[in-house]
Amino acid sequence: MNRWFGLRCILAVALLAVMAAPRTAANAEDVTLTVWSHEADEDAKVAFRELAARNLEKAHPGVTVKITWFEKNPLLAALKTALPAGQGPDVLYVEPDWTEYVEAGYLEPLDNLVNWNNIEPWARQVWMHNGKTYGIPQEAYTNEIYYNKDLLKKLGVELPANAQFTQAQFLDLVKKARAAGITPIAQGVGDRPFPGAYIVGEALLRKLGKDDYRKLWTGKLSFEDPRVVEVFKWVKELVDAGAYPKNFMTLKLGESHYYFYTRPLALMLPMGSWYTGRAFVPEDKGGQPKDFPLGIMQFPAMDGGACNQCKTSAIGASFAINAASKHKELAAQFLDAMSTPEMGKMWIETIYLQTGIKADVKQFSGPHAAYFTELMERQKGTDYFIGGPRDLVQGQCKDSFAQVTNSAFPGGLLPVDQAVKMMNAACYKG
Amino acid sequence: MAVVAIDGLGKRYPGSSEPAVEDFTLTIGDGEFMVLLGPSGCGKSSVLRMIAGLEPITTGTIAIDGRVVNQVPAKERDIAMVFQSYALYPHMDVFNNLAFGLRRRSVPAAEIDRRVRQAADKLGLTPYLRRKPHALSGGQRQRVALGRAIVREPKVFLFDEPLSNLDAALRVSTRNELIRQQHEIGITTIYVTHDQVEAMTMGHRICIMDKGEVVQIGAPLEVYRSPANTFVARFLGNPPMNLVPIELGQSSGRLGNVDIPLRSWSPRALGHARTVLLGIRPEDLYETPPRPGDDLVPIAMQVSAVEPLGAETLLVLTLDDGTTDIIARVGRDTRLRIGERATVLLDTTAVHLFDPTTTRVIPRDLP
Amino acid sequence: MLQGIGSRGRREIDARRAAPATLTLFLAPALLLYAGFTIYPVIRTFYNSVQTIGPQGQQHFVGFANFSALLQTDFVFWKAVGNTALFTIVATIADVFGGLLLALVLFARAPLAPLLRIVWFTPVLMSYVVVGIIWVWIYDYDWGLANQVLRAIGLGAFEQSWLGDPHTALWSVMATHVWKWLGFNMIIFLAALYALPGEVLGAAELDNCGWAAKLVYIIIPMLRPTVVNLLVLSFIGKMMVFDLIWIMTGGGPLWSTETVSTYVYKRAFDWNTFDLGYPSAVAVLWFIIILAFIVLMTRLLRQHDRLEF
Amino acid sequence: MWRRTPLLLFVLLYTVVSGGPFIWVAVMSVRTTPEIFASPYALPSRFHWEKFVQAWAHSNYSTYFWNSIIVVSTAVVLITIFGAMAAHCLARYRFRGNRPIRFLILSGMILPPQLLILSLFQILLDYHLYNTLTGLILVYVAGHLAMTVYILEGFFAQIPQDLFDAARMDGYGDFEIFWRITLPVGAPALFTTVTLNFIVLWNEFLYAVVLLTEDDKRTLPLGIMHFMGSHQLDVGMVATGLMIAITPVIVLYALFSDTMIRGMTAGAVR
Repeated sequence: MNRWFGLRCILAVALLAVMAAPRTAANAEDVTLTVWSHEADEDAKVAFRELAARNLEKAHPGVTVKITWFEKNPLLAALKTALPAGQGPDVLYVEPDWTEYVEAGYLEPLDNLVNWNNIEPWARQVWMHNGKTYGIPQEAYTNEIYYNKDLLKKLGVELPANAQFTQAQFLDLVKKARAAGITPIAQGVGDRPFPGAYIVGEALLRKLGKDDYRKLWTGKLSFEDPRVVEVFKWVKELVDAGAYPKNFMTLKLGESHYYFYTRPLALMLPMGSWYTGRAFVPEDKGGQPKDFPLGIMQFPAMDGGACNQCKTSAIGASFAINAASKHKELAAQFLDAMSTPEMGKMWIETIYLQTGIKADVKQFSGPHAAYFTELMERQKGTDYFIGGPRDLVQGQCKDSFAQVTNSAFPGGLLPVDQAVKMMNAACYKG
Repeated sequence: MAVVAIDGLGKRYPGSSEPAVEDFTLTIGDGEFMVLLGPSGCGKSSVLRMIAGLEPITTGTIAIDGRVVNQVPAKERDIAMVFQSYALYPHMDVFNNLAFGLRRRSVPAAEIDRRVRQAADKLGLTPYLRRKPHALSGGQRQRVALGRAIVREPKVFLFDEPLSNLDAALRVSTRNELIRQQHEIGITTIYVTHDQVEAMTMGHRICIMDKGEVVQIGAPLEVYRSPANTFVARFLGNPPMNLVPIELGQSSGRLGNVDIPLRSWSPRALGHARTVLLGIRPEDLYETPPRPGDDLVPIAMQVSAVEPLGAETLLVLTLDDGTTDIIARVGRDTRLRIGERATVLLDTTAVHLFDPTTTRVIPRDLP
Repeated sequence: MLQGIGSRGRREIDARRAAPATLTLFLAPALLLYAGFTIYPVIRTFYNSVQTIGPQGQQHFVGFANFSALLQTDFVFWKAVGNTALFTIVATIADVFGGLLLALVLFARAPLAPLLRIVWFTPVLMSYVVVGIIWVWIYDYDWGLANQVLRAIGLGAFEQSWLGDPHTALWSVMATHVWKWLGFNMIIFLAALYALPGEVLGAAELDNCGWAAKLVYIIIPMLRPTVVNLLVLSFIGKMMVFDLIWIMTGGGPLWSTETVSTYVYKRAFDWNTFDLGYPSAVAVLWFIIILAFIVLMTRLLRQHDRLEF
Repeated sequence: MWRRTPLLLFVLLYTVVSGGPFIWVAVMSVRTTPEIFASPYALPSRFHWEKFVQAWAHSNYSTYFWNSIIVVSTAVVLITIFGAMAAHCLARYRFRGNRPIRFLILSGMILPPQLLILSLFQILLDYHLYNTLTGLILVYVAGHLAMTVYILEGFFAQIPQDLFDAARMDGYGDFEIFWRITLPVGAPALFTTVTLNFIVLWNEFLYAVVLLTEDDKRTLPLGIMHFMGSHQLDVGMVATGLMIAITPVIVLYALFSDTMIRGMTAGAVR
């Protein structure tokens, strides 16, 4: 030890003391309703739910609503450990593909607890299992292809009146874009198990129709069905034509947005209509540039498709009540507080996204009114398939969906026959 | 100041068939410097560790000042020990190394300071009191280890080969230092070593051990002069005593082609033995007669090596049978060369005889 | 369990023994915590592994069904075992000997060594989350540093989708893991090098021994205990590699970076199931494999090299 | 001098490789996300120091920081003391049960924590320690004891028995010997375990996320996750958060790396 040692120690202690500022003590409350919610990073959704919490507190003096914000993976880890032990929050964020929560009996049936008059019946349907409803839908979305109108014009291609290219036209478009040095589809699977499957999934839906499509993902239809193979072959052509960026495998969801609308720009971005959650934030937070020529097109029509007007519509963010909660009534009131028509309107106006809450959007206005109008335009005449593939697949099949359909196949790592074989091995039970 | 009485001490380690120490009996007088000497593995360190209280005793007793301490833990025996490795506390400076043992014994701080400084002064360690052991030379570390024992002012000092990690020159000076210190302080000391020079120069008495047993106890020169068996004979002295088998005749033995008169032994002492071992130390063979007299027997042998050591010269001589070597220590001005034939004079009064089977000495019984 | 041999008095006298009360006091805090927060959960895990745990904690004994499924049909598990083994062996060796190399460079009086000691250690201080994010960017095909450097020095032909290609993904993650931990091994080796007795190196100097010879014949043999123990520590660390892979590739593409740890986590938290039985079985089987491996290694080595930092 | 050129080149290269990413993060911490996306490797055009204020004030960072300090320092102190006690006992004394206990503790090193967490959670509930810093601390301590005992036991076994014998003869009992001999002489190994445990726990994430559910109890790694959303990766703020978390560690390391290495070597037993 030299003579500076003491000085160093003092410096070290001072550093820690300065950084560790005193923390505020929490005060005791009468009743605290605990809520665990995902989407900590989406300011608009945070504001939305916190507002509902404050509204409830105003209506019930002595009640405190405490929302803990998580990211998705941490939330899952916390829930999967807390619930089996009879713990966890009173109200929890859920998504419709989390069926295991229902099966395990961790969610309280909501049929007699909440006010269903404010909820769209089709959205409620998503959460119905054996005649009981387990979640209150909040966020709804449809799968769309977002595109850059200027770039499309630059390629000299006109969008058909119904906003839907044919299978061949779409392939041609991809080839043209690639030839012009433009990435056709900005998509990446670096941090999500589904974006790479948008094209193939929607194509399968249109080709097979709703019933066979459901059968495919629930193991009742073989992937070796000629229609399925045809779709895979077409997608393989897209992939070989360079539809996806070179860094497809590692590109993250947020980065793919940025890729699409800021740098280096891409022609298309297939995405759920929750696209807005990322794009409609200030530009300096990584949002879409102000004058970006955003357009929406339908997924391409398949040759001999059974249902080319079909489209995936799904429920995203939903909320449920923990079956072990001691404040179920209060929890239900919080769910209601999030689901009023006023809140529904606020959802659309601030988040620019569909919702399962009944809300009047006819007088809709705001900085992104044109966008929302176009989105509504694309819904006309649509036949919805409710729920995405990930809501339907289970276990090994879910893993293979993530690894093969979402990633390796569109990433160009697998030929058609191998991809089909791997999916069949994991999913087909017939 | 204490008398250490060891009676019938035995030690057997679990899992070992041979006892490490067997029937060890020894009394060390008050203020005596006792050396335990023996080759490595002879059990001398086990004895020391049993005295220290670091090893349990299998059989027998150890008593200090009449009190049996078999069941007394080390920390209550009031014994200080200097380890071969010194065992200095690497994280403490010299002062604290010296003071460590006193602190535990609730000696007042001022007294600790006084005793440590006094010891340091005596050992020439005063300039190094604030140094850590790793910054000291080997000799200085050794002195710290010694000082640590001294400041304790214990009843008994134990030394476990304390000089074996020092180089030759330092070993000699430290040895003298140790002798002086022990003489001044006069504390009962038990000193373990395998080095016969240390044993000879330091001990009031030497206790020679072999294979866990005491072989001989006595004052250094006494042991040197009259070894109890061939082991002691060869262990003490450098080069060691020559041992040559000889055929016994009538009151003489035949070494090569020379008769060695054995007048001091009666036929009864020699018994029925036909062959005995003749022991003669190298310094008892002469190139030129040291004195007049008829007790010097000339023997002619081949010189097979000459080792001049400066003060003296060692000759390796080979008997005419061609197999037996005898070492003689002669004057430094010898002119003998390898291959020459030399005649050396054997001092028959210095001859020892040993029984070849028991290895015990055959004592002289005639004047 | 803590019985010594012999009477109470004897124990106090033996330097290598202590009274049961003393032993208990020394071991109790660690053992109690360990029993409560490690052994007990482990036992629960072992118990879980022969169960299917259904809704609301109802458990069904399924015997070794989980294990036979694991052994017979679970190709992902075996792929994960293979990946983990490769990762563990290669990264451990690279980590330890790379760390030795760095320590030797600093020991050879590289300029600015005190500064470098800090700079080279910074990766150790960063959390996996951040290391993962940064390296995903570095490996990015388009604008990642790795490919940009390759292009800049005219090796554009070697550009890769480092994490996107099953052939390079595992190696790329491995490189990042090694990068993160090299500094730690370096510091330990550096301390061990400074602790080498100066005389030994000096003597080698006199013998006109070159640097390479000094390294091979003197330094490495003397650092043997450090090497062995860092190998063990590193081995255990790599064997459980999770965070970095989870962040960088999530086990993909095509399970090429799936390790046992990521697979266990996936089966426990990422599949649509609350069944803890199967993931417990995976963990138990893995534990048994590792234990067997370690016992085998100790049998083979049979030496008592212990830590000396 | 030319002989050293390859060495110097290597030093330069590795310095860039090892320090580069950190410098990159440091630079990004004062740039905004759009700036970073526009040009990832550019130097800051303007220093956005206000991002630090923003992270500190708006994102509850002071609380996270304080929690991290409490949890990590308590856990490291406990691990070190308990681990050293057990290691001392296993290395120093012969007793029946020594080997089984050693085996039991050391085999804990090879358990994947991803799995233990499930039963750990339930056990913490039983003990009423769920969602408390105490619970997290205990889990950290138990989880890192094995490795610590392993490192320390190996080192302690190398301390010559003579030192202990000497202390015993100097009149010290078992606990004083542990405190006055084993701990100071074992300082190099203790430095190692403290450093390792501190770094690992300071960045620990999995246990913290599952065992703590209140924002006021969260630790720093969870705070950084705050900026790594599912939709928005606010790179700039992630970098800022990282700098806040990492700076104290680096400063501590810079202040003490010297002492640390000297401690590791000076106390070494020869």
